[in-house]
Amino acid sequence: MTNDAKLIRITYFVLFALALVAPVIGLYPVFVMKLLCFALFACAFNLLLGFTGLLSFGHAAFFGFAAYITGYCIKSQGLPPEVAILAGTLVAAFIGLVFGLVAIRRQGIYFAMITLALAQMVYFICLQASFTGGEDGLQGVPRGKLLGMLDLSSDTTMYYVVLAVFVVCFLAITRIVTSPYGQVLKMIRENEPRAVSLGYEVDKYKLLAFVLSASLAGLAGSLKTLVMGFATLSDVHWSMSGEVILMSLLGGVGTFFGPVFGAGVVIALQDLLADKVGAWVTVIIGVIFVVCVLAFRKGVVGEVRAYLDRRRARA
Amino acid sequence: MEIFGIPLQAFLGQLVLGLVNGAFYAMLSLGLAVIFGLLDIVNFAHGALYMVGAFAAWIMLDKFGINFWFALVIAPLIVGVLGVIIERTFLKRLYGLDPLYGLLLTFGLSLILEGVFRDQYGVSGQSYPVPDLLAGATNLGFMVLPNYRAFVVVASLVVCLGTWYLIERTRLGAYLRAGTENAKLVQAFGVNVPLMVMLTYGGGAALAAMAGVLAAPIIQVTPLMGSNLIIVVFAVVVIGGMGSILGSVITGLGLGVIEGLTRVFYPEASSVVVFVVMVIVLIIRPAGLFGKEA
Amino acid sequence: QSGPVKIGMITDMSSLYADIDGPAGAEMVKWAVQDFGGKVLGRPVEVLSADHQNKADVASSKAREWIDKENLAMLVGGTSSGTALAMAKVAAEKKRPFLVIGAGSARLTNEDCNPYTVHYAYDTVSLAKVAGSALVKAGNKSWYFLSADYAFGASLEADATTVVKANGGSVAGSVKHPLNASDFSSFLLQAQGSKAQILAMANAGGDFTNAMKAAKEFGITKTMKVAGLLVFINDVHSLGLSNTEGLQLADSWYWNQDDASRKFAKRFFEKYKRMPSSLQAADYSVTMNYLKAVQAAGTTDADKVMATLKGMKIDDFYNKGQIRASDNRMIHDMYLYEVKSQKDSTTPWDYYKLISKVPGEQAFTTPAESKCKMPK
Amino acid sequence: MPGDFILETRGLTKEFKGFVAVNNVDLQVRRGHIHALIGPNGAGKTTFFNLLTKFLPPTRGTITYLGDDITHEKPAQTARRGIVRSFQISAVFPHMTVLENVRAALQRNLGTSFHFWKPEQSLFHLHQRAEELLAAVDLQSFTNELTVNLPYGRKRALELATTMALEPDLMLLDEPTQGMGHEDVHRVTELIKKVSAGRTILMVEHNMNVVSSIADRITVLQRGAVIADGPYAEVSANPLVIEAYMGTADTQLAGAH
Amino acid sequence: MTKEVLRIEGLHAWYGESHILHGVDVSVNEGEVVCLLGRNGAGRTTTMRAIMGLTGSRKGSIRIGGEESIKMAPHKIARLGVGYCPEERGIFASLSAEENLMLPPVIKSGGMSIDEIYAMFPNLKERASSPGTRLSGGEQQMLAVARILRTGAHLLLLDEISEGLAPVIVQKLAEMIRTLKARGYTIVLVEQNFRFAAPLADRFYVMEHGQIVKQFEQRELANNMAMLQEFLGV
Ligand SMILES: Nc1ncnc2c1ncn2[C@@H]1O[C@H](COP(=O)(O)OP(=O)(O)OP(=O)(O)O)[C@@H](O)[C@H]1O
Ligand SMILES: Nc1ncnc2c1ncn2[C@@H]1O[C@H](COP(=O)(O)OP(=O)(O)OP(=O)(O)O)[C@@H](O)[C@H]1O
Ligand SMILES: [Mg+2]
Ligand SMILES: [Mg+2]
Repeated sequence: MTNDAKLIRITYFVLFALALVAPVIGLYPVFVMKLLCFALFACAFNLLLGFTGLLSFGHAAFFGFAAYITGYCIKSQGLPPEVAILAGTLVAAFIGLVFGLVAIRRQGIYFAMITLALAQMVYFICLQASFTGGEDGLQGVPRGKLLGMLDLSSDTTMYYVVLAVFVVCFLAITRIVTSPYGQVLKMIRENEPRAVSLGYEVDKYKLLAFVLSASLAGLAGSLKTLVMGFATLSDVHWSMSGEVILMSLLGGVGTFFGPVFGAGVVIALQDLLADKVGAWVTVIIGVIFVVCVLAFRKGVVGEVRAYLDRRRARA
Repeated sequence: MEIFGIPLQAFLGQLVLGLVNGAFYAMLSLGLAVIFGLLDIVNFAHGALYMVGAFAAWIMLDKFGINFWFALVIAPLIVGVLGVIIERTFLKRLYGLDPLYGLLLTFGLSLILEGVFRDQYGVSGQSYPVPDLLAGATNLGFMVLPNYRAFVVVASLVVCLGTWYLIERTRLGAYLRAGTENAKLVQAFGVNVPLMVMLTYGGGAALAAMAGVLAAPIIQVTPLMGSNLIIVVFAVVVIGGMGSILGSVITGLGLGVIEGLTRVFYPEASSVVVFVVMVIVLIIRPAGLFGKEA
Repeated sequence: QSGPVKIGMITDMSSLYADIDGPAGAEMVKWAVQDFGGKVLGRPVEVLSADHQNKADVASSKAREWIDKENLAMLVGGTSSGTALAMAKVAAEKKRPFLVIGAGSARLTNEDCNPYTVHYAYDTVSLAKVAGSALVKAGNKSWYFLSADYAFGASLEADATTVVKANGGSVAGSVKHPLNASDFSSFLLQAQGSKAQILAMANAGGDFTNAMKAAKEFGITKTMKVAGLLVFINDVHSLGLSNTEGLQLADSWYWNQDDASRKFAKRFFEKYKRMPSSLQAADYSVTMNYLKAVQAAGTTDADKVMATLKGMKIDDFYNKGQIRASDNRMIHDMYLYEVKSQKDSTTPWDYYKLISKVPGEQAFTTPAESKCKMPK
Repeated sequence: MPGDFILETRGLTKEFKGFVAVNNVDLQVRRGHIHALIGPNGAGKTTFFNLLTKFLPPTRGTITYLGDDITHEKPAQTARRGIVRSFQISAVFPHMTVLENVRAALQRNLGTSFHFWKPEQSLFHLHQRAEELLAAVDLQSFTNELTVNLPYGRKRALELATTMALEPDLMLLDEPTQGMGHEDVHRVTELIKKVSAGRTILMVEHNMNVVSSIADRITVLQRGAVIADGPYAEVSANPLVIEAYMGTADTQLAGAH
Repeated sequence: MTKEVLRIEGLHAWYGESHILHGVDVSVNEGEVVCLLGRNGAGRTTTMRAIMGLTGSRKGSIRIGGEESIKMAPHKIARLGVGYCPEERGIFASLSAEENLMLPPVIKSGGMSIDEIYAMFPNLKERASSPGTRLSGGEQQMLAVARILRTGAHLLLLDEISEGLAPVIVQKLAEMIRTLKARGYTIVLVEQNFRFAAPLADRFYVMEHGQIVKQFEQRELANNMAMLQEFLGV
């Protein structure tokens, strides 16, 4: 055990150190921030799919709506960034609660379809409501000053704030998964009827998982608005829900680091390929989907972990 | 005379138009329902296959001068074969796994198909003329209904009824229905179930393609025409009850009409009304209108 | 300063508007650079291009990245209002000239104007004014709008309504359709019920072509006259003359309008086997004029180039006019065309008949109407 | 006298689309008894258990537990009242360790199951009790093994340990010895006897050796209906039961040895 | 010389990860009725399913009428002339009784005609048009057996066909098996109900933990009763 744990710890440490010095070594901070926001989004999604066993096809609703709320709070209400982010997160949690109450009774494909339908309704609201700027979205959202003192308009400052939030959330997710509550989630995933017969009201636990996941997804969306300065319809579109699934699937559903890795790959691909191959981006993403489903369902990180497990089993 | 403050004329007109759209929903959801029933796969690629059907017709006309009527037969065949290839090379490997993988795989496939056609033909759309035989329109008194649209309704009803008959009244249909309940046992009776599954997927794809060919003269043929529609068609299938054939046909037509009427009362909501209906239905009847209780 | 002068073009390369601007538009920017000699102030000119996939977020992050990482000197903005408004925000923040071609929203030089954003080609106001006033004056007093249900459609409808009313016409009603609607029949049925003379389509791209096709099919073109408020020659081409014959539309340029244009069009046709849209012509023109301004200013410094550019008389095959200092609106002539019938069309892509030419002062927002308060 | 009965059903009926799986069953389980439910395959025993634990809603009838009507409660509520079941098809959490399986049950009474901010360490004090329970079913040497890797009989034993962890008043065991080898059967029988002290057990069991040796009372179901009810000696002599379940009188009865 | 219709050697079978059969050897001659005995979970059903190719994976050798079928797909195996009546009956809810009856395709000539079948099970004729799962348990069981008689299969695998049935129906099934045997069918029976199987079978195999632990003939039955009690608890 200790060997692998050590390896994992070292890997995390190296990655964290790398993240700390990223702006110094010339990585474009806005890109890394964007990546971190999506990584957080994917981690939040994975909390639901990977650690509770529910596939939501509507997570863009939380991400996108929170993005709008944050943009609106800052732009139209002139609220400070920390309040705006909190507002976005809370609203996402609330939508998560509503979605959850409707969808949680169903499983598998039905659950996916219902979340998709509900998310379509949120999309519709964002398209129609006056505060979202319709097709144009909210543009030019200023970053403002964090807690009235820290000027976020500098990319470097913003970067460390985002990094801090990400690390805290990542640790929070690991904590949730291993907490007493996380143990119950694991039971539900493994054998739901048994969990029920032990006296756990599984729907309530699932609902909480859904709300937690929605809140974190919302937080990711809010942060993204702050980083990029806009919230648009593509944040709430169903293809965004598809993208976050891809990120988790690619990295490894049910692993901690998988979604981060998956988000990194997807965002980097989109960034690098978009100009070079045009419409082929879609094709490439499609191919990744197909290959993931056919060849490595556990995802990259998942396969690595499985390999380590096998090696350990042999040793 | 007015109904809910709408002139009767307009009301009837919207009803008829709703039926036309419903005809497409019905044809597409029919194929989805059959595929879901037998393969336990939510075929996200259905919209893409519909698009490929429309493009096949357009390419045939544009490059080879093959007219609509031949296209109506050939395009579904081509796409059916494409479906067979997809089933053999990809879906086959997913049987027995969580159905969610099927959903994700076909989602990937639809991205691929869409991307390829986007690269080839752009997105602005190609125009396909209404076949001469059906040009013109008929005055129904309350509205002028283009002959071609009337044809679409009739054609789709014929196809739906034909499929329904095939499945409910023939031997092959009995295999299919039995196969949805217990495919292994049917195979143990000596029925070549893998072949049947393959042909079912091919058939579902062909149905989607036929809907695509029928749609081509009405709307612009674009690589995105399927992805815009597929989410709605999913909703139709879920409302009708996954895997229920008759359910999806009736629901398809019904939702077409509801959507049409929404366009009169509150046009902005027309693109979301289907989802509202879906949520309401699922709260009241979790298995869908015609679905069997789990 | 040394090193290459980098100019960027961000437009829709793969989505809805890829044909009217897209990769060919980016190529026009390169042509202009080539024709200028490939160098300015002794430094090579490098053209970057990117696809925003019609997403405002992609556009603005790309613009930000280029300015931050590549020290971009100037940005050309392609199609779609949402992306252009997003990029304008970045341009203002980072202080770089942003020359808008493909986007329609007049907000770029009105409510949302800024010192670095130039609106170079058409805008919604001019479309409304040109198509609207001519039609109303020709006796088509009563109008019905079919509008795309998003910001662009709404502002196009609003602008046109103002024009129609100002000219003594009236609006019988309007119906909004969702973006990317595939089925227009029921909206058209409502339009037909209105008994208005003009059916004005305040939408674009695929929505316009689908609606037009359905209008023809339902025989609406027989009882109403259709006005396309934003129609490009590519739309007409893909619909075919049989579906569009008699359609009146406004545009800033047509390939067959004079010798210089035909020359440009011929060169374009040789490469792309189709005729250029007005946007592609404008892409060429704007780049050429920007390079001239840099040459004249003797620097790439944004403020100095902007000042020079605004002071220049612009006169080329695309247009003749000047960028208005108060709001950075390029003032040039606009045209009202009518689509020819099949039998009047003699050569390939011979689609338009000129109805009238509207001078720039009348076509665009007047200083009196302007809501632009240039931030300092 | 109702106080004597811990569980009572009245007219309990379950229909599946016209098919009556449980038919008008009046069952009374006396406190402290080991009560066996037997009957041919498809008689409705599992369905009856499902009704008691609320996995299925009854079509008709009532269920009373300690004088309270619990017919319309949710499964988890019933479980928290102290009615806990084991499953016919083994019910464990396969990718958790043996220890974690038992801890999953112990954890419930802690009241921290919604505490998503607490570390896993807050559960570690349960390990001692979990190990005691595992020792009781002879699983102490498997504590940190992943449950999937256990042989079948061991899984059943684990399931029993998990069930006991909940300190149930009424245990419902669906074929606890199914799939076990001889010694396992013996051990589990002894175990059931041991844990029955101070609680009530209702069990479905096909193995007549087990039934005859530990059951205080037996109810026989056939086609959803009760055809006999009483102590083993009485029931096993009932010709109806012999006919429906145990086979004709000329075959030696299983309980004999 | 009697012809060997089914020969199983060293058969292993798995459901996913779990290894259920550990080398089963069975041989059945033409016209014989062979019974597999064993307690619940011994692996008898799994043996039947493995013969049909319905388990997750399998290894070893299964010869049907001399042809090796271990690598064949289930429908090919069925076409060698095997009729399978599963433990859970497998009546299709969305098909009427008659459709259920007509479902299995005819694979060889020499099957019974519909009239013969209805003569054997008059109840089925009465209920022909009602949905399959509306039939009573006994009728469903008859239907499950009846539908494999039509197909011309001469090797029948019958899994717990007496399960949950009233004794009179069990009696009827016993008669039916005798009739079938008289007509030259070869039958493999899996039975919990020893009283039902004992007089019918020519030979018995006893299974335990996925292996054959004992094999004996009808005439040795009496000598083996003690052992059976030990293994089956009967
Ligand atoms: N969900 C269901 N839908 C329809 N019928 C069902 C359902 N569940 C059980 N049945 C039927 O109800 C009857 C009783 O089933 P049950 O599982 O309770 O039997 P059992 O007595 O537990 O049998 P066994 O000894 O085989 O476990 C069976 O005929 C079964 O087919
Ligand atoms: N689908 C399956 N997946 C995993 N294990 C299974 C599956 N089906 C059966 N088993 C296991 O295989 C073993 C043998 O089962 P099988 O059904 O062959 O027994 P059987 O002798 O027919 O007993 P009976 O029918 O009386 O229960 C049992 O331990 C059972 O739990
Ligand atoms: Mg049972
Ligand atoms: Mg069995």
